Amino acid sequence: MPFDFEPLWLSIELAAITVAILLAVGTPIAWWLARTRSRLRVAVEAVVALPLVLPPTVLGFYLLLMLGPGGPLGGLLLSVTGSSLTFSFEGLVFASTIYSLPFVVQPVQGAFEAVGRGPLEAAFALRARAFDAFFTVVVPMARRGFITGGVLGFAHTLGEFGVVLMVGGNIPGETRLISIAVFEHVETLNYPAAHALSATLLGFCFLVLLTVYAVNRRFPVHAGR
Amino acid sequence: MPFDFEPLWLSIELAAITVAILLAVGTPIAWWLARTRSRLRVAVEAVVALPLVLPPTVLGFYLLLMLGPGGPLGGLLLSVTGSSLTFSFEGLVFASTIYSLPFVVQPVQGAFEAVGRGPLEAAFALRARAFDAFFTVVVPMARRGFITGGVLGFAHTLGEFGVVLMVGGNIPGETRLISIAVFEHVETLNYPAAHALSATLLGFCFLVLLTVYAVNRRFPVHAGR
Amino acid sequence: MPAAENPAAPRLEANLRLDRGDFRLEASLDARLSGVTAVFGPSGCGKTTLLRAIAGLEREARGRIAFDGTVWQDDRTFIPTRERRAGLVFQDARLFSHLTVRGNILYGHRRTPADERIFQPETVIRLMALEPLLGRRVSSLSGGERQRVSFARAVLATPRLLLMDEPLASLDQDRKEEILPFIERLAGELAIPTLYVSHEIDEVVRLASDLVLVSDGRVVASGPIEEVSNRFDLRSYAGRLDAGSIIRMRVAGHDEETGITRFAFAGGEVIGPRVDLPEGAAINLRVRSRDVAIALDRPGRTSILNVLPGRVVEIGPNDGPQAHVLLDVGTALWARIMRRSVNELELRPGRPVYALIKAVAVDRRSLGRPTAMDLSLEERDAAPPDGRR
Amino acid sequence: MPAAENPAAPRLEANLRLDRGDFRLEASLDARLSGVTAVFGPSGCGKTTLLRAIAGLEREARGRIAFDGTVWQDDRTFIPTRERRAGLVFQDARLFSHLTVRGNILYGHRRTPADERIFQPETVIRLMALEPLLGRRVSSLSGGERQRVSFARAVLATPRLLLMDEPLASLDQDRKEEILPFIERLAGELAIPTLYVSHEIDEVVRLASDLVLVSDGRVVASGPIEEVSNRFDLRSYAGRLDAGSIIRMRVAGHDEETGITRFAFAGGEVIGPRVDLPEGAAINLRVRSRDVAIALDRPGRTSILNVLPGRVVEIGPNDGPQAHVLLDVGTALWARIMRRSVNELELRPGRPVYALIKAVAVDRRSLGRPTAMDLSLEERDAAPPDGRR
Amino acid sequence: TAAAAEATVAVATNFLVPLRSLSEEFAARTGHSLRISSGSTGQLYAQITNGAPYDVFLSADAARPRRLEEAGATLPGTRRTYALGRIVLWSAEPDRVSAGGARALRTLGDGKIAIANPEVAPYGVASQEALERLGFWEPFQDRLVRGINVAQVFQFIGTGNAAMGFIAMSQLAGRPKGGEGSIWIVPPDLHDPIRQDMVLLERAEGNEAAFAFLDFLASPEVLARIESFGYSAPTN
Ligand SMILES: Nc1ncnc2c1ncn2[C@@H]1O[C@H](COP(=O)(O)OP(=O)(O)OP(=O)(O)O)[C@@H](O)[C@H]1O
Ligand SMILES: Nc1ncnc2c1ncn2[C@@H]1O[C@H](COP(=O)(O)OP(=O)(O)OP(=O)(O)O)[C@@H](O)[C@H]1O
Ligand SMILES: [Mg+2]
Ligand SMILES: [Mg+2]
Repeated sequence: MPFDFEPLWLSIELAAITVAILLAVGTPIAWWLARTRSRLRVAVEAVVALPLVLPPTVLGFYLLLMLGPGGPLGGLLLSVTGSSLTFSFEGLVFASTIYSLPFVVQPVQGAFEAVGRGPLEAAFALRARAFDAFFTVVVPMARRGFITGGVLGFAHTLGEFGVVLMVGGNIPGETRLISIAVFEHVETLNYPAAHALSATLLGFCFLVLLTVYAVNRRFPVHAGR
Repeated sequence: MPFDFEPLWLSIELAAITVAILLAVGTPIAWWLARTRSRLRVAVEAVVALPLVLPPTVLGFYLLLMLGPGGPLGGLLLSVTGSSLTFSFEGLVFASTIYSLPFVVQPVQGAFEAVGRGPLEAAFALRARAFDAFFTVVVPMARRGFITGGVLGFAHTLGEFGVVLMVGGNIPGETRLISIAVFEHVETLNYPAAHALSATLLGFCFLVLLTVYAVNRRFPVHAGR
Repeated sequence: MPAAENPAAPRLEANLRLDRGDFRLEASLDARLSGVTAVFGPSGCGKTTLLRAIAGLEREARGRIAFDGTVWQDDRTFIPTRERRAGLVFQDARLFSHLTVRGNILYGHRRTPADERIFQPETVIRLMALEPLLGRRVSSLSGGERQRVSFARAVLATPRLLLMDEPLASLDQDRKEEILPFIERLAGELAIPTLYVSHEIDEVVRLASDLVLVSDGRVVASGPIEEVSNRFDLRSYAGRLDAGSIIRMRVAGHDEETGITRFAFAGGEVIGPRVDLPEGAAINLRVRSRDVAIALDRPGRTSILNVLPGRVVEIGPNDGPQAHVLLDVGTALWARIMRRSVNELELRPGRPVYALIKAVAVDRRSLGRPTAMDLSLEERDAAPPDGRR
Repeated sequence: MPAAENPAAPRLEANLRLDRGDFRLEASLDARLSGVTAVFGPSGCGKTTLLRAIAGLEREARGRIAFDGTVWQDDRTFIPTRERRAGLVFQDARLFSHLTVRGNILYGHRRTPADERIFQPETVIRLMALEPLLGRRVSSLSGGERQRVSFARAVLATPRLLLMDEPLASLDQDRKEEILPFIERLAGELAIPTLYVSHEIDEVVRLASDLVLVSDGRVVASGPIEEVSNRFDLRSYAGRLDAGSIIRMRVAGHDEETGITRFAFAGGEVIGPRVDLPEGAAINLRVRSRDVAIALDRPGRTSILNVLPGRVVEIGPNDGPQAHVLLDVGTALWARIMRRSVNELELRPGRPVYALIKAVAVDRRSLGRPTAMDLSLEERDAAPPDGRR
Repeated sequence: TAAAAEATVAVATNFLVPLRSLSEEFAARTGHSLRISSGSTGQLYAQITNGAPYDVFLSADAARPRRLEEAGATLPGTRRTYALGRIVLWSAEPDRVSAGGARALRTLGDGKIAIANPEVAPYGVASQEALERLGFWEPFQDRLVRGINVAQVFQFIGTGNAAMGFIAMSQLAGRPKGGEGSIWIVPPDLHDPIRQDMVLLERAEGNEAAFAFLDFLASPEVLARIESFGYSAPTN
């Protein structure tokens, strides 16, 4: 069998898109959690962490229920867009987003809390608008949290397998990810192929991580003294 | 079938022990990563994140290979202790520790970096020994990172099942965890039982998380102004 | 000219209330701000909180703030900080740790429309001696360097009101001497009114025309500095703040050889160390009351170069062993002497006396020596629309 | 007594070198430390770095440090900070944000063996007026409150050498007046030598017996403060540091009615504001050179209560329009007057003159007014072995 | 006779429910007891080759017990087929597939059809064969979703995400209301037999319970029970 790159690219695409969405969705949640004094905060924090607790296949099962044509979200989507999310790449993105949310929200929230209000106030006094100040001051100062969150989210999406199998249906070229391919090789006792794929995956991720950390290292956020 | 609490307790026990070990093992790693100027740092950071990338069952497979009587580590253990780690509770602990390591190391490292050297120096000047200063100053100030890491590690260990199924072998009373039990119920189409178990798991975790966050909230680490 | 007497100066009205645990800020202030208004009060009395509330950083503050005819805050309104254009120099610098010194300095400048900008970054950088630091990470700066960056950063955003919280606390005297005239000009000629928190009596007296006295969360007095600092009922608040007398004079002439400048005022002339001003220029001079001695006879050959004839106007109420004596020497002049001398010399209102002032004790009060600042004013009109590099 | 003259005082030898980007610390210091030694120099000259290196916080510093006979650091040795027992008051407070004020204050105290403790926490807390803050989170403290906590924290760890980096920068005058005598006693009677960084000339002059002048990473001079600050070759470094003359006197008597104390010294008596010391007590008085006027004739009826006959010893080299004149009035006394007066009065070495000093200008220099500190010393022996609550 | 013994049985998940129910009978009849571990066949195989403490292996296929035997990890002569799997075409909609065969499959339209992954699951292989023999394998390629096993296929269909699919008959048999929706039982000639084999592992040497269980599963009453769970009885 020639080495099949498609699942790898698909996985990388999924992980990249998921991380992008996670950062977009997780950042406001993390910001709210870091800033609010609402009593709801504690509950929301707990809810965000919950997807982690369910075994992936079980979470996948619930997502299947929710996203299916009979489910609350799936039914809505079906009537609006004509198709539900299951067995599609978009569905995988949705599922991965839910599943990896805590990995992004929590480190980012921690970083926001460490930054505190001070820099934001300084930026306001220097005429920055809220968004401007957020992106030019808070985000760069909380960079470590974004990197941690992004790395955990990315790696986890690459490695995740139970949920995506369930929601995606293992359709080659659409929802057949590298994690599923590796799993198949292991199941069918095709160990050499499994080793090769795993090594590729690990090597690729190692390089990505190495780059991320090396770049981060050149801009230490905090005073070393 | 009467509600079987054994897998739940076993899971909680596993998660608690794993988190304890993760904190014990992950803290020095995180500290080293946060402080070192070694070039190795970037590589170690990447390696720590790697277990995440492999699908759990595949990671489980590799752990099995490594820990089995024919594997490098398992063979060694066998000759020393008379038993390898696989298919035992201890093996699960080992596997979960490997698998959840990045969840603990990364947030804790981020928190250490945010604390910086200042407080440590102040403590030294106030006659604190290195360990004393670390535990009475650095650790409390990095508390948010420990909580994030502990919660992610705990929840993930509770929910994880690919690795533990592979390494543990689903032996009742020893390695049969709640995630595996839920998985089994789903696999055997026993949905009511799966729902009930999942709800129990979620409810329990929600309470745990709520408590953790509520307690944390009463001691905000950083100045709000 | 103290702001209170200047009807063109912008008016700041603040009626604020804020609770913070045991501490309550309940400040009422209605002042015309021109030049520097010092905010003075003991540690923990609420100065920082007051400034923050004025800047709009204390959302929980209740009450009303209006500045220069615009309501910044009342029951319904809350103008956010950036629109108040209140520049803040924080007590703890608060530099952006992810930016270099240059990035910090230009942060506000870049967000200021070109036509509102007053300074070229180069000017302020030169004045604050920040050139060698521009590319540095802020974490490597010393305490004083941080303060300078923080100050430059605030000024380059061209605020309408400058709120400074002990901006010079960790600067050495020489550096202060460079920066103080700059602050004076900001406030004076460029009409950027400034609220200035400081514990440094010298700084306060030198810079401020007006004074806001804060105690325990309340504004206990505000007004021209000489008035507030000499009000006997405020002694317990103003504490050791010895403003002395501020006297408006003209430069009457220089004696290059001896390095002396003669100043003319209603009551005659005074001699002091040379100032770099043309003849005829107006200047405020300060004479501290501790530096004024009183004699009944004109003294003979002494090094005391200023001997001003006049008479006693008033003798302050009992203030321990020392007495504050108000003299009229053509202008009002305060003297602080031992009460024993009051008795020995039989001082009482109306008594003719001589005021003795050493020439080295004559401080020019504003219009400091020429600095990079003078350049900046010339550049103002010639400034290109964008100061970015 | 300046440390340099006190052979029992511990000796600090430091020969340090440290590179930090463009900045190089290359400091050589060999001084006997007793009492307070001020570290003075412009912003960014390396004062903080020097203190940190002495405390053992700069691992990269090369060279040798020895204190009181113990080598703290050389090519082979590196004694860690805690064993040096160098107490640090950081420029930026560095309070432990997870602890309350009480937790911060007691942190070092709890780690100090009971038999080494000098103070009861209660004493220091009372002196710093920290009682109302004890239960508070440090994030809610004002700038000055932070400094007080930081100071109390360092002192309660009973250091052998106290390193203070602008510890009073954001404190108001009254609070300073409370704390300064405390620092004096720490350094003086309790023999905890102190290196004290400050930009406040008044503070430096008041507290310090010795002075270390730092410029651009190098120690350019060190020695007794009067000597260093009056060395004409150091004018460019010492800048506006006007130490004046420090004169050792005895309390000769009090005049309760007028609130005056008479002080006796070799040249006669001087009058100043009342001090709370018994007759016969020794005290250092400071007279700033700017407060000393010179007359050829004894003046008549004036408020200048101190007229000391003497003669001119020396006239300093040209220093702009002002001149420093050293007088002998039974003790050395510096006067700063206009050069013009030098000419007019035809002053030259040997000429008999009168020195005129206003009584209000006589500063007691050490041994401040009684504070909570006095209690602490009584408590010292009676202290229970453990101050925990 | 002999003292009660215990055997650890590793069972492919699709036979877990029948086994649980049979184990009670086994205990009642022989006095021995079973400890049951379940997992996917591939997983159990990997575990066994790495020293898992199982006595009996109930696989979902024939290949892996054979490979274990070839590797000498089993007790000789203990490998046999304990059940034959049956597949059914199932839809959650009433009547949709009752017509059976090509007519049923043609109603798929734009919907998805779910099968177990032929790469890993014997039931998936059978499903593929059935589709091929009915001539729908190629045309359905773009509408095919693959579950990791039949349990997942069941979920795809049960939740309405897939219009129909091939599941194991045993799945419907195990459910109290097995008749909901519509089914078509795929005739055995449309696919090769799904042989589920078992074998005693080396570790069972001398374990009376394991041998007793081997005999127990071959007894006619038990074979009848196995059929009632939705399998065919092995013919060997
Ligand atoms: N990484 C670096 N690169 C270049 N210069 C540095 C670096 N780190 C520190 N410095 C410089 O070292 C000098 C000494 O700093 P230090 O904090 O000791 O000064 P200081 O005398 O305490 O000043 P201040 O009175 O302002 O607190 C400063 O000029 C600072 O800019
Ligand atoms: N949460 C709180 N609970 C009780 N008191 C508080 C709280 N937060 C702030 N304070 C008090 O409010 C007072 C005002 O603080 P602020 O920072 O305005 O003082 P300040 O006048 O600027 O003092 P400094 O000169 O020392 O900086 C302080 O006494 C402070 O302790
Ligand atoms: Mg303040
Ligand atoms: Mg410093």
